[in-house]
Amino acid sequence: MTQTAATHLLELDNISLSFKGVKAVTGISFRVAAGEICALIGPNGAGKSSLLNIISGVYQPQEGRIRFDNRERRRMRAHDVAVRGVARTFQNIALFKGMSVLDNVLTGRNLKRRSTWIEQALRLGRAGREDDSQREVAERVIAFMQLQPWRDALVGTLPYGLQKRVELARALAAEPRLLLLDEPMAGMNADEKQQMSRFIIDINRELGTTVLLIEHDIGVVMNISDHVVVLDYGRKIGDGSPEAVRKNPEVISAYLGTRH
Amino acid sequence: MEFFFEVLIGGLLAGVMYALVAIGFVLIYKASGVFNFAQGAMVLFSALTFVSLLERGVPFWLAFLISLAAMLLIAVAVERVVLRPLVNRSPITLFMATLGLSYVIEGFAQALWGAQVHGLDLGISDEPLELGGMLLSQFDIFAALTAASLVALLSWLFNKTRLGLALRAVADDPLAALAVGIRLQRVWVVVWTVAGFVGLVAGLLWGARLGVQFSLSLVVLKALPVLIIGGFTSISGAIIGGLIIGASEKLAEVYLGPIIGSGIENWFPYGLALLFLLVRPAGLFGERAIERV
Amino acid sequence: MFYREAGQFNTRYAEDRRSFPLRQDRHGLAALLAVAFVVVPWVGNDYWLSAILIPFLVLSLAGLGLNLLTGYAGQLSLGSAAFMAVGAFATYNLEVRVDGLPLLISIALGGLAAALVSALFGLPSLRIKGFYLLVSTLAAQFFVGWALTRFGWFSNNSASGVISAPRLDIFGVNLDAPAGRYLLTLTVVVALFWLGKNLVRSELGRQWMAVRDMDTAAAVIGIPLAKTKLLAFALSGFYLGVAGALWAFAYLGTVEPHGFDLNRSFQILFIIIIGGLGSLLGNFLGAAFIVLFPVLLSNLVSLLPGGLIDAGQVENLQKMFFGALIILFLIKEPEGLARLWQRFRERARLWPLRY
Amino acid sequence: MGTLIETLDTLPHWLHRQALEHGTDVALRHKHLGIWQLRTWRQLADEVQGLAGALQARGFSVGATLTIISRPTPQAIVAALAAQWLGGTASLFDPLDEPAGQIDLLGELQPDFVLAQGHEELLRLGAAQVTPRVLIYLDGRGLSGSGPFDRALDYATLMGSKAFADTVPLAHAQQTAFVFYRRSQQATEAQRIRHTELLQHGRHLVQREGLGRYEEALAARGFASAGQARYLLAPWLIAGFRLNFPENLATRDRDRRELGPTLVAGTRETYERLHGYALERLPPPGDRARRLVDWALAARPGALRRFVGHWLVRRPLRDVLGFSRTHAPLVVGDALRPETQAFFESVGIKVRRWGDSTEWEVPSSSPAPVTNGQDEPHSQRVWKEATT
Repeated sequence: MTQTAATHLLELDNISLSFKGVKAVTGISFRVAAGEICALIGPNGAGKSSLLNIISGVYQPQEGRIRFDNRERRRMRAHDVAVRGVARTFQNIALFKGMSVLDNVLTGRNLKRRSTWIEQALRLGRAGREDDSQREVAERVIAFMQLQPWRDALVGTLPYGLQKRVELARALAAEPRLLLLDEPMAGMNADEKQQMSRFIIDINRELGTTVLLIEHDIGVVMNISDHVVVLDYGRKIGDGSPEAVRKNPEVISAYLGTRH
Repeated sequence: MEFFFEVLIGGLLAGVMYALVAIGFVLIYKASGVFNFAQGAMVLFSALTFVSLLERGVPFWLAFLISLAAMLLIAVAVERVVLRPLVNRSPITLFMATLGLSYVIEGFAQALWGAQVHGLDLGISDEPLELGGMLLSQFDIFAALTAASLVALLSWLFNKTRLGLALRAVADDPLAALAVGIRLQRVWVVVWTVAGFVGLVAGLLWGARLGVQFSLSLVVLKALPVLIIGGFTSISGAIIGGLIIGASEKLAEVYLGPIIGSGIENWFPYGLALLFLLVRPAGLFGERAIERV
Repeated sequence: MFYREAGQFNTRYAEDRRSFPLRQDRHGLAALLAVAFVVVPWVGNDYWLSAILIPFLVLSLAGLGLNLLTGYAGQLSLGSAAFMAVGAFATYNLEVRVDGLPLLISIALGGLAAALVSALFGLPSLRIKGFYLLVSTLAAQFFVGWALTRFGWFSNNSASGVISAPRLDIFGVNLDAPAGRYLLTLTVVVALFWLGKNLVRSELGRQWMAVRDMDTAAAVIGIPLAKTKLLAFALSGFYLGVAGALWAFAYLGTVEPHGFDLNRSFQILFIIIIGGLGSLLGNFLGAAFIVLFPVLLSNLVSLLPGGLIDAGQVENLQKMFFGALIILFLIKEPEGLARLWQRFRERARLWPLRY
Repeated sequence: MGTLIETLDTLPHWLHRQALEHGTDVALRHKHLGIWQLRTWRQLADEVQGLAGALQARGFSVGATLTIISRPTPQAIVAALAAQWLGGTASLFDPLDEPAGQIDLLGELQPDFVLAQGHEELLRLGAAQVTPRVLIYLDGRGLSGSGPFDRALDYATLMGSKAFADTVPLAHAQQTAFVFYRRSQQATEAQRIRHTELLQHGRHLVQREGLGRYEEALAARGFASAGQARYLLAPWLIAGFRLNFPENLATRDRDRRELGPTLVAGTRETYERLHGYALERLPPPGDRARRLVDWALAARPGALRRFVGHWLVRRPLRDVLGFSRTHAPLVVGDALRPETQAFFESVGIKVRRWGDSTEWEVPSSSPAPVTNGQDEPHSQRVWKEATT
């Protein structure tokens, strides 16, 4: 276990979750290696989002163990998960609509703050210096995601594609070790998808962030991911390299067959 | 011991009144997801209209019908002026709107009928009745019976009629309801009218008790804890909640009052409701939604 | 079009963070403060000072208190008046029972007491949301009112819980005259708004708005919901408490618990709805409206030919008008008067271009 | 001082002097990470020497050419000056030019020393099958893992290695400072500009426009053109004012307004874009507000109209366009279209033209006018066979 632990950032062991008796996921186990882009695919209602919610601590699994960065957990609140270095985006954008792009990105940094609210309110000591340093990091994220023109715009007023990008920026601002993306390209046109996959690849390559993403567009998935896990009706039916998965007959029948 | 039961029964009967007001809430909340703070104002307005008509020599039933018509008008107006423009806004916004609405209705009621207290006699004598060695007010019993029949009527309305079907459809899933061609607006108007009707009945019973006056609109403040305990979406919950509140506040007044001080009944229900919330956030009968993200 | 922005650029983040990045705004504010502090006390007559300006300032402060909780942190409350009452009575008791405690200190401590009570009634917000929270705040409203009348100790055993202002002395200067009370109020209000501005622009402010806009996401990015909400309640309570103390002593002079009943809470809620949720300026606009509108209305009525509307009806008219106005604002301009001003300002900055 | 003048006949010498005499004054500003980041003349000179050192160490010598494919950035300026510092030539390419032609050009030229902005530009080099001896990039975004560029050097790391060049510039007056290339149907045209020529035009502009140390100039676009070299870079080094770079193309209009440049040395495109920008954003024709605007902007207004118009329309309009501090609005190269010229004049901005347009149009055009008739010709063209 130790030598896999070294290479695997995230390990799910026999995870099960059900709402009011309805099973969302049953006995899912897989591993995400450090530094890879892992795609989680499957038909609607396959339990992908539930799984992401479990990993990010929004839901608590009834069974199973999650091992992140060699620390095992059964139950953990969203906050603790964030502290451990997991950030995510949501299927239907969960931005803070009443705030500017910059402020949204800054909230992504909240765990890096050290000064107390009193220091900030009275503008004492380190608060100011900290504001500077946090702002600079936020600005770097904004530059990385090429959002400068919209820095001061209220996110509520931005077009869908941009909001998706801002949400990714907010997650990125936390300097996560594991980044969970729930359908980052849903409802985007070809160019936007192209651009978004570019961003995801850059995040993975330039910043060395491990990425676990849910995506429906098989083309995109096969292009950008090193590793694909296929779910169907809450069960894992495929796990391996894109090529291997593409050949897996069960996957073809259950997923590709139904969708293409 | 008998004293205890008298207090208890008295409380329960008072609770019936709360329940009546709460039912109005539940109807509107189910149908339009609006937490209608103006329910109290509607009680006041309907009762005030009714008595004022009586005082002007209008026969009982006619006055009743006219008041009902007035409530229908209010329902139509509310749907046009408040609900429609605010459709799919946040519940909090809608709540604050009904807060404004209650001001309008109260102001209007008093501007129209004046602010003085009107006595109301429904012709039910209020001399106590001896039942199993306990003294019970006839009026309270009458009130209880009225409430019971009202509830029966409502449950028939909602379980047996097409309207009821539509209402439940809307309550479950407004979009789907729209899809199958249910006219939301119409349902809303009907529901607000029915709520107005319930309010009228409640108003008359209260009014006959305490006189028809501004304080009627304050029963809304009692209805809130009732709803918390019974759940926002369940009529039977509203009734049971009402009974619990009524009974407990009376008992508390009688037994706790001497210890921590009298007059606790205007905050005790809230304390109780809070306790409930911490134990059972969705109330006794309300269903809790799973948060989707 | 009054702006001349060319050449106003920032080379440090600190400059970019200033509350008023534009020079013209800073000058305008300075001028306004100068007028408020120097000119008004001289020219203002007693009626304007003590019947209009002082309540306006105090209500603005109370509005800010509720706005922090409702407008920024998104927690609806109907208990504002209760926390004002706590502030007022706590200050009163400190003044009465502790000898030689400076007025400002006892006001601050009064605010602190209100903060504690507010945080206490905020505890349920950790488990419940939305309307359910109304129960908690209404409980505060009724319980506090009851306790203050019920137990004579709070009002130093005065009849029916009436308390009256101590001598308003600061550094030996007596402030009982209208001008003095006005200056006291103004100073406190200005100081607390400065603090408030810092608060809502600080990390805490962002966390409040995050919780308001999307609490699940807030939790997922590591914002501690419990702490954030409780701080919102506490700070809101502090502001309301101080406002309550000023209301009692700088404005009314004597006050009883009923002075802080549910209607007061509604009044403050209306201030922020009309003025603008989540805006600092909005509190002033809303308060100004609430204070001036009745005066205006009664004057208008008196202009009408006698007997057309009798005095008794004016109150009802007022009520209906306020109610209608609330609905109107919620429909047409949910962000209140502040948003109108903001839009005008944006247009002015871009004029004659449209965007 | 008098002795200095003799040696002050190249751009690098002027840079050197500014650094010596006004080391702590602001030379460059760049809107980056949300604020305007400063470079003093001292820092600028050091950076130039640093890069020059790095280039020298990699075999860049007198007479060599450094090809710069970049949007206007401080680094691009530094690179140009560094090349000239070593007695070399800077050849500027604008990444916004259409790729195909640029790729052909690069393919023909096969430059030895290249500084490219980033991934995009490197891809163009790849497409042109250019294999430079030294290849430097500014922005490493997206390069990791992509094979062909593993030899490319990161500008930042390059500056990290403190290999300073000689502290005095090797450039001399008759060397070519800049070379620009463009393709016309049948041929590739080159245009070489010597230091003397640049400085002459620069000085001329500085005198005529009375430019001082406190001008603010914005270098937004049209960077890779001789006009900019003559009428922006040279004057900047001579007068020692401040050159400012917007955050990026999308934000340049906001940035211009923030900055409020006092000197605008734009091309025809610059002004016509601005004109369009204003027209598009003004109230729609027929609108009441629009009538007010038109009324105020009418030619030859009376006293009242001038006063009211100034406060209600002209002043604010000038401000939103970022011209309220501008006293030297210049168009370099082609003249403005009459309506554009008229528009700016109606707002109170009298755009003055510099540089003879014929110089840019046809290959056989005469050079720009000069104050004294020495060292003709200023620019000669080198013809190459088109290889298409």
